[in-house]
Amino acid sequence: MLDTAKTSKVEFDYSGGERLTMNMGPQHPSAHGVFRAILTLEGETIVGVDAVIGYLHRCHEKLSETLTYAQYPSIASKTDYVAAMTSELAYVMAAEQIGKIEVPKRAQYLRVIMAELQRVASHLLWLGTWCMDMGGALGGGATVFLYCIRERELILDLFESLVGARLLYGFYQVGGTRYDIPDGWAQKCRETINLIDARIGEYESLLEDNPFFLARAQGVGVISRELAEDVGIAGPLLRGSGVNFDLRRAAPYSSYEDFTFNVPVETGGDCFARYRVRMVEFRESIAIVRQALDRLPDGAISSRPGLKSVAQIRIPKGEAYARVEGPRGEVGCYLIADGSAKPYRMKWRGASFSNLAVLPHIIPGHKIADVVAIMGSVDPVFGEVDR
Amino acid sequence: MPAWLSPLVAPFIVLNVVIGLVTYVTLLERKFAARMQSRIGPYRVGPHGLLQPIADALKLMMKEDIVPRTADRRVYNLAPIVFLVPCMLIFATIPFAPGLGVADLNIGILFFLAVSSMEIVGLFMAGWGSNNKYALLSAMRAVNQIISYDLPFIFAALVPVLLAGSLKLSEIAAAQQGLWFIFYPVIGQLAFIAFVVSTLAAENRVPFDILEAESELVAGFRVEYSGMKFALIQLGEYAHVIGSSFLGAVLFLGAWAGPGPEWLGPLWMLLKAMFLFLLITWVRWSFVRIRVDQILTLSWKVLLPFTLLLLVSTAFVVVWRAGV
Amino acid sequence: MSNPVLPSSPTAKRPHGPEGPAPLRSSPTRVVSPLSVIRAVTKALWVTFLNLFRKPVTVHYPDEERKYPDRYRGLLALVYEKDTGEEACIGCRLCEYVCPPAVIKVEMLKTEKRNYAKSFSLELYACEFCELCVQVCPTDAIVMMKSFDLATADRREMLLDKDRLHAIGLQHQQSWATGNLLRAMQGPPKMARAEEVHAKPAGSQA
Amino acid sequence: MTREQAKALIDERFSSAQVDGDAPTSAEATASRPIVVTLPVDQWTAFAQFAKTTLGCRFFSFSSAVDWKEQGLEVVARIDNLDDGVGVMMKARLGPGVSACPSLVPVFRGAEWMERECYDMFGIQFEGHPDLRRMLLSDDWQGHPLLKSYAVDTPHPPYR
Repeated sequence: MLDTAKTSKVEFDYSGGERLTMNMGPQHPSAHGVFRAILTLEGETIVGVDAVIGYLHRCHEKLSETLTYAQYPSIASKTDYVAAMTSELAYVMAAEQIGKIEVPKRAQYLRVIMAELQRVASHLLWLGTWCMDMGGALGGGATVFLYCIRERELILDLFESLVGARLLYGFYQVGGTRYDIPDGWAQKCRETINLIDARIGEYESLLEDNPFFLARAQGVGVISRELAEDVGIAGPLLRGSGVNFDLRRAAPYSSYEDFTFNVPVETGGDCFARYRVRMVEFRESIAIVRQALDRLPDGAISSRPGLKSVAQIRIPKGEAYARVEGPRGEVGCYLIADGSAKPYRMKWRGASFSNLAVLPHIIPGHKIADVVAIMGSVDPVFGEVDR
Repeated sequence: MPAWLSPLVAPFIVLNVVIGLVTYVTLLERKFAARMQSRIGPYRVGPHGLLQPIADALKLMMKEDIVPRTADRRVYNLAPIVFLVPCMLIFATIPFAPGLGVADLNIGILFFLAVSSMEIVGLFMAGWGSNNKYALLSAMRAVNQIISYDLPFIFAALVPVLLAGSLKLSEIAAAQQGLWFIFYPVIGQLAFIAFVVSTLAAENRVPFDILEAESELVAGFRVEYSGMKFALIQLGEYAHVIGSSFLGAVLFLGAWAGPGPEWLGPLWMLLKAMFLFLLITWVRWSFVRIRVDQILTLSWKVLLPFTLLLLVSTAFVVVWRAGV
Repeated sequence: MSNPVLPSSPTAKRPHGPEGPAPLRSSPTRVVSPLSVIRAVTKALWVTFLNLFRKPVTVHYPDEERKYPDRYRGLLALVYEKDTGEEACIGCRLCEYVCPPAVIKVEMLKTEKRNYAKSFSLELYACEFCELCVQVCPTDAIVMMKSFDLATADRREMLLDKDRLHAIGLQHQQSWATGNLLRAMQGPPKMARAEEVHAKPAGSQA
Repeated sequence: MTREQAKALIDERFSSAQVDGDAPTSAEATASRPIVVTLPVDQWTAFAQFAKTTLGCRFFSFSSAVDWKEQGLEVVARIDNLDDGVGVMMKARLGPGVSACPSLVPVFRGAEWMERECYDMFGIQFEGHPDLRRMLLSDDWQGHPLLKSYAVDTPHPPYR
């Protein structure tokens, strides 16, 4: 294995039949954040990968030991900043599981609506950046990227009118949610998701059986079912490799059992299978949001009084592992509480950390252009990888 | 006008017209692409961004010209010029109007094709000279791609030559008065598609632009260039694209034929070339780039046999038409 | 097989994981026949062509201002009380304790009638706009404005002191959220269970 | 393979393991709650192998550690049987002052990065790990941040 110290000074040696060590990242345009892959090349084919991460490490786990249960939810969204709504949910549910705090029905429905809207927004960003990586910033990829961003802005407008912020919300609170939907929001939300439903049809006709796209996506970056489970990848990657597992169906939380939706599974395991899984997930999430909006019950949005001071929420001694089905897979929060206002230990299971761990196993044998396509289809978010 | 001056006047005028055209074509492309992506494109510099190309040119001229310490100095400095000269030479034989043109050689199209494949030398010099891994990889890719696409480009360009029966571009244009070669029953359309596809590949436009594939090789062979050298390479690339679209206009769209009085010829010629250019831009902003090995397989296994077959069949058709 | 297996022959076989061929696919592989190529290419081109006639979505920022929703979390500011016109802040330091990045620093000034804030500093460059300070403020002193443009060339200008905060308060339009409204929206559970539907938004705060 | 069968198998095969210390809460919660197994350290890899083969827990969710100050470090790992929805939370106390633990990499390849992060944050030496170096922090970093002894950045006057 190449140890990082030695590879810092990297030169050519033209002794024929030699291997070129090339550095992809950390400022590489298609690195999806700050990630450095040291590729060993033979011509165009890659024979070895050493991934260097940790550029965005803020030690969320130490931070959570210094912040109270009231403060940390708005910081939890900084782990997976592309899907802030789902990452906060894991922390809040873990605390509620330990403290056995009951969440009112309306708050559960609000959480489902926001999580599914966030999944659509996050998948839109995935599709845009993936096509941009494969198509080039001055080419067809940028067209799909701008379409996706145009639609994602509509969802961010919804979140902005609900919470006031566009990316990191702090919408959750132990015991329920901090905000209720303003009047007229539900109607605007229905219009937005109808528009997005139509626009997704447009993207599919732009990409679906487009020979150039198929040539880049089919048969590239195949993850076998056994490797998928062994490394612990989750979400669309797992379902793309043939494992029928979705937390919303296997261990329903926050009243997901009230909604009917089907879980897409592809057995291909390659980039195209993951693409197909996510495109179906777009429509499933929109269906869930419609059902949740139609059956949104009235009542309180939090089972605890409004937050008045920093140490107001105290959780009794205990531990719990809460899991949420984020857009990138299982986001888990393993929380140990010692009865005070601050948790004793919090382990954050980021979905992208395990998803990224599969790269060194599947990249060898591909070309450089494939690395970009595989990275895009794995869709890592480096806030969640480096925590 | 003194005798020694007259041969210089026409090339001087054409050169300046081309440079002016190239700068404003970049603006046209950016505006057109922006509208396709539901945004606006350059808007701030001048009314509706009309002065943007001039601003870009001035900016590039003022930019500091950095030469990497480990670069192979002579090759690095010579590369942009060697790349630019062929791209400008291709305008020599293009007839803009019946009499208007720098040099109407009787081997017009042969000259065009020969010169346009010279640019690969400048490109590889740029890739090699800048002593940068990304540049070297992209230069190697460039050599593969352009060489493998020159042949289909030549065969597709030869189909109108067969139909018109002469290499002289003005005669080809004259032969199309009645019927533009693109409307020639079957052969015209197929040859036009082959021509467009191989033009896309010869100038590394998307979906074949693996040369400066930003997501993998950052900026390809131009990565170490800055300032005026970068502008020269950019100028050369766009000049090549416009040259090919002019050639396409002459070969397939009946150069200056068009309704209206005679003197409107050059305008029609310009409009047709711009239509072809927008077609290339339209394709550029709708497709994803494909991998190196797929490009090469497409060229050798699909495009080359197809254009060869097309050429032979046109020959038969011409002989059969002449015979009957 | 911990680190990646380096394929023996340089010309690596068809690129799929070192685990051997992938299982069969459920969605049929899209075979690329000439006809499907033409159809797909025209369909893709049609989409971009269609978009040529849609209105661009760009907002010309400095000239046109985007319409902000009324719960917008913008700049922080201190306000004066409606009736007496005094400063609303009583220096109780609740916001200082609740602020996750600890950017607020308050010192209390005790007087007999009521307390004031002697000094109030807020480091805007480290603030995360999470609105917890607005939520815990008992006297609705600190609120958020509907604007974000406080770009400065010098970081030290972002260290806002009390009168700068008051100035911002007068300059921009205040967004909807204040401490009492937020706490009322979250609704005390007892109230919700006693009555059946909506908790009264008025100051029913116990 | 329901939850009860798995618990029975564990009791019978690993007598020294303590299963499910805390009392079960509402029925619905137990269904998705994992089986918590506290093991002695030397059976760590053996139990993982047993869980993967007989219990069918092939999905490796995560592995981490907890610093209990004087009682020493504790290693935690979570593996799941996706088809039957059974989750197993493995725990092992390393004892005060001990910071060595057998590695799970021979059983689960996903453990490679997780254990490198554990070493980076807690300083636990995993025997049998192919390439144990720091995962998130730079190679020349001193100390292991997540230990309780590692000083936290105490609240401070506006230093910026």
